[in-house]
Amino acid sequence: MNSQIFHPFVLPFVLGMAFVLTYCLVGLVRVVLQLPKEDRKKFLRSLVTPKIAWANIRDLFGDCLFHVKIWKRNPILGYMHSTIAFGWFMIIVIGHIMLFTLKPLEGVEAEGFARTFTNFYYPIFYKFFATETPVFAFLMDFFLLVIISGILIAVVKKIHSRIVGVKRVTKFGFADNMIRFALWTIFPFRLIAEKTNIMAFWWLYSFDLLIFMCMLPFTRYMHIPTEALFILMRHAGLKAREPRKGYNLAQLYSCPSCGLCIDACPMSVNDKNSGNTSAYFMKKLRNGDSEDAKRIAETCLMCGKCVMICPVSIESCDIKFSQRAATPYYINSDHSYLENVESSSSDISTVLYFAGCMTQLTPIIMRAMKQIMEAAGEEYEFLDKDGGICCGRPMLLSGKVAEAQAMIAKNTELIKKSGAKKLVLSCPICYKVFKDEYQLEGIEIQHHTQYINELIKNGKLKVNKGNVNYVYHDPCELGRAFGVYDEPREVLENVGNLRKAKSEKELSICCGGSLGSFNLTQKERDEITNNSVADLMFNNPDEIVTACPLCLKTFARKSPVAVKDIAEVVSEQLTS
Amino acid sequence: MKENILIIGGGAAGMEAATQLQKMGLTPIIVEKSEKLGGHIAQWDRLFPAFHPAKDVVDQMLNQVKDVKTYLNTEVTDIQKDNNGFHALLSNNETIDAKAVVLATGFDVFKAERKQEYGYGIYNNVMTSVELERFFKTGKDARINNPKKIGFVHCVGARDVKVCNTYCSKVCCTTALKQACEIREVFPDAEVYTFYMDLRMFGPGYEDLYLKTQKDFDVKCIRGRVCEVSEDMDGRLVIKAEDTLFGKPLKMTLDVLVLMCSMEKNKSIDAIQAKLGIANNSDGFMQNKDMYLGMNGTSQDGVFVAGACIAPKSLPDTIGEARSVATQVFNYINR
Amino acid sequence: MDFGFCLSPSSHVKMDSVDLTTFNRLKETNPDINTCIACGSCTATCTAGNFTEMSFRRLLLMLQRGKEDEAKKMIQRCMLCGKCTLVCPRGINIRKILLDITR
Amino acid sequence: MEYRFKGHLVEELYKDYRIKEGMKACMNCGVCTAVCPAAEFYKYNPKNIVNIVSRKNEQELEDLLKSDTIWYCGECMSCVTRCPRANAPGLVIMALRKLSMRSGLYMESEKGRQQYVVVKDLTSNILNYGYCVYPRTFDYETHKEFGPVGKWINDNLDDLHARMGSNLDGDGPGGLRKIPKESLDQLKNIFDVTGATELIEQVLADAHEEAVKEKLSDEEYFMKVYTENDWEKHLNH
Amino acid sequence: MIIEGKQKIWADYQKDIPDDHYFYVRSCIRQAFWPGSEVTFLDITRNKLGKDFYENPYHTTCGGIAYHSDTIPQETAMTIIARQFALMKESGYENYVCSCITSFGCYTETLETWHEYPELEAKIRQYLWDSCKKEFAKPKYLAHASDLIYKFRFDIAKQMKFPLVNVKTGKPLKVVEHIGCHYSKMFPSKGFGGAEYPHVLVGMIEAWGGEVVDYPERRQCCGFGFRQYFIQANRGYSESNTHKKFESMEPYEPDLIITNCPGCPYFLDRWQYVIAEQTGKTYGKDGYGIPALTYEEVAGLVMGYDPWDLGLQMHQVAIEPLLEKMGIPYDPKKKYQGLNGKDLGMPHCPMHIKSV
Repeated sequence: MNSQIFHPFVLPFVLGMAFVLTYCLVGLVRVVLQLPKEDRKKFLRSLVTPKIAWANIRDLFGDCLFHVKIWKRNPILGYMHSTIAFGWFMIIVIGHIMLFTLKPLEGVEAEGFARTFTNFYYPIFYKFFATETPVFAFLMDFFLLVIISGILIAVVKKIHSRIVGVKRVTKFGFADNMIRFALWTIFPFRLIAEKTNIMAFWWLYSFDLLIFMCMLPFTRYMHIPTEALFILMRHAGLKAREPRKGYNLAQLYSCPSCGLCIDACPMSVNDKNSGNTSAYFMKKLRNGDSEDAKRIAETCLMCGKCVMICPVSIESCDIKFSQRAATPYYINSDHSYLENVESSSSDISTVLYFAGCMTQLTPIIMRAMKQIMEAAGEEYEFLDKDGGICCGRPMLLSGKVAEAQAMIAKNTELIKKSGAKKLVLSCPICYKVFKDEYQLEGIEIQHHTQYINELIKNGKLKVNKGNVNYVYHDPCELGRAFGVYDEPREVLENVGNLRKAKSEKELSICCGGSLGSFNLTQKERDEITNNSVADLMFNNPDEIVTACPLCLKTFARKSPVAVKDIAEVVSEQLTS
Repeated sequence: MKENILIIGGGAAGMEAATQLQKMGLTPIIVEKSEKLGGHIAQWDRLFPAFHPAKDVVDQMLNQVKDVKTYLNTEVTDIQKDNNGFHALLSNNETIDAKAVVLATGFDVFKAERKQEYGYGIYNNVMTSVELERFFKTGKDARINNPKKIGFVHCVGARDVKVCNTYCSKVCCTTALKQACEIREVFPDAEVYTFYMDLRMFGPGYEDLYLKTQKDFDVKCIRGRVCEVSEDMDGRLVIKAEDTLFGKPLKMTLDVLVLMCSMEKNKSIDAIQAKLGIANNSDGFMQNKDMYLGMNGTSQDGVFVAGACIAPKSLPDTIGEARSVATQVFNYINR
Repeated sequence: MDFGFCLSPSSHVKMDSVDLTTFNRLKETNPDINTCIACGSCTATCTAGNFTEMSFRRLLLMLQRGKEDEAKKMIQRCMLCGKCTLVCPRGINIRKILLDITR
Repeated sequence: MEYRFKGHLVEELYKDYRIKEGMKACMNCGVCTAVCPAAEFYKYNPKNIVNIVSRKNEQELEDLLKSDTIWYCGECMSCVTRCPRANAPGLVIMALRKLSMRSGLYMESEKGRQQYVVVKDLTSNILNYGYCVYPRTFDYETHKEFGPVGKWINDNLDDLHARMGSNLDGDGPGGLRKIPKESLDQLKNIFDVTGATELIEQVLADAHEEAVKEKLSDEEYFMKVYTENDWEKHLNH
Repeated sequence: MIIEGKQKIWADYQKDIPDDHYFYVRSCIRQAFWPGSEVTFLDITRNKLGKDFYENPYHTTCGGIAYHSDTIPQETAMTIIARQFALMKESGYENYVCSCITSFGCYTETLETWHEYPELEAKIRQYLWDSCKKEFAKPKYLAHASDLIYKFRFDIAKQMKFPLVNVKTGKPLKVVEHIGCHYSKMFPSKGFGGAEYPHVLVGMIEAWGGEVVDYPERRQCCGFGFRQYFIQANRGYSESNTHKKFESMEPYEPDLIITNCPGCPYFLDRWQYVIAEQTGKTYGKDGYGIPALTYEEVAGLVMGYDPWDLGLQMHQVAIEPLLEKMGIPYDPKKKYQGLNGKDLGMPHCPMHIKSV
């Protein structure tokens, strides 16, 4: 082999490596410094908390190297990602282990400082500089081939994504395409160089590494180093604050632009709107394109499906909230009139029902709830029979936290004053904010699906099992937000036959009516609704049942079959 | 069965009735007082709601009646009825014997000067919808001189006891919006306002026209009747109205004000109508038997009515009524 | 000299001098804004309107009649609950307009 | 609160000939408001008044009668010319004002309480002198807009009217002649017979009662009502 | 402006009234503020034109101002009017002319209401009998004094000495006409020219050589508003209305305003003074105001009456610039004199509007 400890072709790699390490170090310090003091403390403390540390290690391996989440969604993609990531990781690890077993070529063993320097690139180009032991050589070749097999899938995916089960892929610019090409070619060049020892390939291999590492900070591949940091921060329990700082910045750079969220997003039913999905949002915001990011943040339905599906577990909805909150808003809300709002409930009752704004528009739900509570012999009161105030969720969705707090405080006051033990909500929008934001110690908060299920289970409510075939739509803010999947289904099984939708539970498709979006036009919403209805109609149910007044109103516009609230369905099957 | 049917009026109703009667094997005779057939619609440029050229429709109608016996520049001066039918004396001293008479005498445009506070005929830049339509047709009107602000006033001579017309003239709302769009097409930089009390978009595609007027043509519709018009130093028009949706009085200066004049009954037929013993209804139009199955009949056996002589009416309604009158006449002749 | 009274300001909407900057800006991003037919559905359903004078159809008019300050004052009452958007027969994205006014 | 005609306001209002004459059916076209001088300078909209009256709602009518609103009209009758339904909002206002006074609800509003001033001034002029406006009771101090010339006129009233050919306080015909006692007596009889006296006495009594309540003399109360002006409240912004 | 359009309307709104033998009733406000006007009216009609205008000393106010200030019931006002009609009947007249526009409006309204509701007329008849033991007859013709000057405008023009022409430029004076609201706004057919383009004053201006100014707020009320003036707190309304009119007429630079209502010349005159004092603004040239005169004062001026006999010194706005324009000779010394040259002193000069 070659009798030297240095060759100029290592320089591109060394340069690239030095650059990327410096960049990452600076970036890390910056992100940590951007954290508010309390967050920083929390973060540092989490690193030494054993429980969190274990979770960190588990996820670092599971997510960063093995891509467990992608495996679950799509094994082919899982294979692709984990082969490249884990394979490469192994090559580096084994390379470094080999440093201790390598036999340097005769007479050219480096000493002292030179030794340290050579250690830097020896594992990368070891075949040029040293002879190896057969076991390691085999492992190195094996993982190299494993990587290349992953790359082959990537190439296929690029050429025709549907083969690997992906409908839409993220569209990239020149830089992203170039670094991807570099990534694809690194390993074949290395293989050829190692096997043939042709100088040109060593150079190509090294240059590819240079390109990859120099472009890495400016492309989506930055997610590789950032994700590790993000996992640590996430486990530390940090919260999204300013859109492009601290924890959010880590989230932004952790997004690999894999595009899984594009297919998941209900808006993608219209190709024009697939540009408004989270993948693009992250990209725009990462690149500092605030106008576009702002637009996307305000277009998003906030249904949470992208968050649920994200292999990196990025809380893109939270980042959108931060973006909304960061948008200047010149009006100082004046909700002083809230002082004079009175509750319509008079007596102390065990169950307090809060209809909320949307249910006021669907009085049929209120009537059904009344019938159900009467039939169950419950002692109940309506909090807002004559029109109450908003729960505050829409204000929060608009990023106006302080304004929302005014409403939350007023409702809290009214509820506490009522002396109720249980608060029942028929609107998941309300449910979400009551669960997340309200401080109602001692008062149980239930969505009416849970409440009705409980009434049936404990025998208070007697229902008939009819023979209507229902399909159940999971409202975003009930299902994905709180995992309330089983209660409504159990209820429906009690009153009729439950058929499956094409996409269920955490995969259910937003009805299109969500208050989360400001920008979507009626037409665009209708497209989403049509798509969602088609999904629900997959098994030809007789009726669509939902548990959200907004979903109810939205589906009713477009559905070929009757759309009902779960309370309405139950009230129809009460044993008289 | 070549019975004569006398049709008085050669506008849309008269022509369409004649066409249908001829196809039924009867002999319609049109007596038209003006020098050509076509009536008001022949003066029109485009039709609502889809801006269809009026000429298209009028030409088709004219073509259909080219073999119908027609008297132009002629009026019926006297009419008698006996057991053989009707005997009409024409202004050219000819006599026509007919088995039945169709009154298709249409409407007159409300004389805008009667609504004095709008200053038509006093302030230079106040014009009527008919004159604006003529501008669209000919491109000429001295009052329209690259205007920057144009206003339309609805219900001029309609829904107004002060001019003794309490009825709604039906077509003016749609016409106003049509013309508002058209004037924006001619003068894209102009601001166009309409002052309405109710926008009665009663027909197919009319509400779409309204939507288009608002959205595509950016015409500003203000709910409120214009109260008075005056002229300022520069000859521009100062108008006052209440923005009733806002609840405040409003004042603005316009370059041109277009008055959407209502339809009134064509009174030149009054003498003949009286001879036939047909009364007017409370709106001053001809009284038909009833509004439903007897809409073409009158109190006089053998005399039929169609079109805007009964009530203000759009062109499609008029054509429909003309066709229905033909059936009624046919049944009458074959009874 | 103090006469014990003085000239009153005119309440006329002076359409010749109304400043439409805000309205026109909104119109660019929300062309639907022109299509309001003042049916009052938004006002009738308004959660804040139950307690205050809040009325979106009126607010739109304020912007077109030179009462932008009043309009902005009225928006302060809004809870952004979105019922108005749901009931609008012209499909106007009212909540977005309300948010856009304030930006 | 207690007031006369409680529960019968609508009924009582519709007895007035001015309602019969001036209140047909409104179609909310707004021409009355557009031309109305009061709508320009006060928080006033004649169209809304006509609407309330046509709704015949007792509570709504009570609220109207005790508000400042009905007192803003200047009775120029410009609205009458224009109404396409031949309503006369100006006449409707007059009927409302009369009922507001007779019911006592006028005492609930600043502008309503002012009726004391006009009732006291104008009716005493009529009954004492036979004129609505009489120069000897037209005081410069309370009418500063009369101007320097007005002050000069008042200072030289007799000389000036003699110069102008008036017959000030004289017998027989002529300007500002003394109205014969016989005529004044007849005016008083007319007031008695037609209900004016009753109305006047009621207004004076209401005012006196209010003055006592506010611990003011009748004169002080008069000046308070005459000058009190919650200006901003009445403007139509 | 298309004058033919107006002429057509004027031709349509001509009312039929006789030109002689009238029962004349006075106006409260005019007697108090413009005494010269009624004197001049009677002098012109009786002495210059030889007509019969009878004044009964027993007639009183019609109560119109009190009625429109809502201080007396409608029945009271109608009974007072019925009493005046009874006096007319007793005096043997059947043509009734009043000097006041508010009166004219009340008389017209009363007659129209009686026509519509005969039971109300019967009730008033009873009231009049109960209170005064009188019976009335409705006048055959009802006129306003300005209707008669309008009717006599050409006769007056024949005796005209100083037409409404600027003697320096030879151009007609620009004259604003202001019609009392109650002249024809309630009953358009009762006024010469109707409600929108009344001819009653326009006819005079044209007959006497002036040029009529038609400005946007021509129809606007002067702002009297009855209770809106009589109560000090409300006067801002009144002033604001006049202010609006002046702002609208200002660009036309009118030389003169002519009115046919008792209150209007008072308000159009005195509010100019108040506006000037409060805002510093004057509407005439060189710090003067625009004179607002009654039609009799203008008729008197063109016929050559002495300005001080007409009572023009009782206006706050100085009349002298107008007299100069018309070339009317006047003796400034006599302006503030009483009978037989008695010195009555002089009003002091306001801050912002010239009074001499």
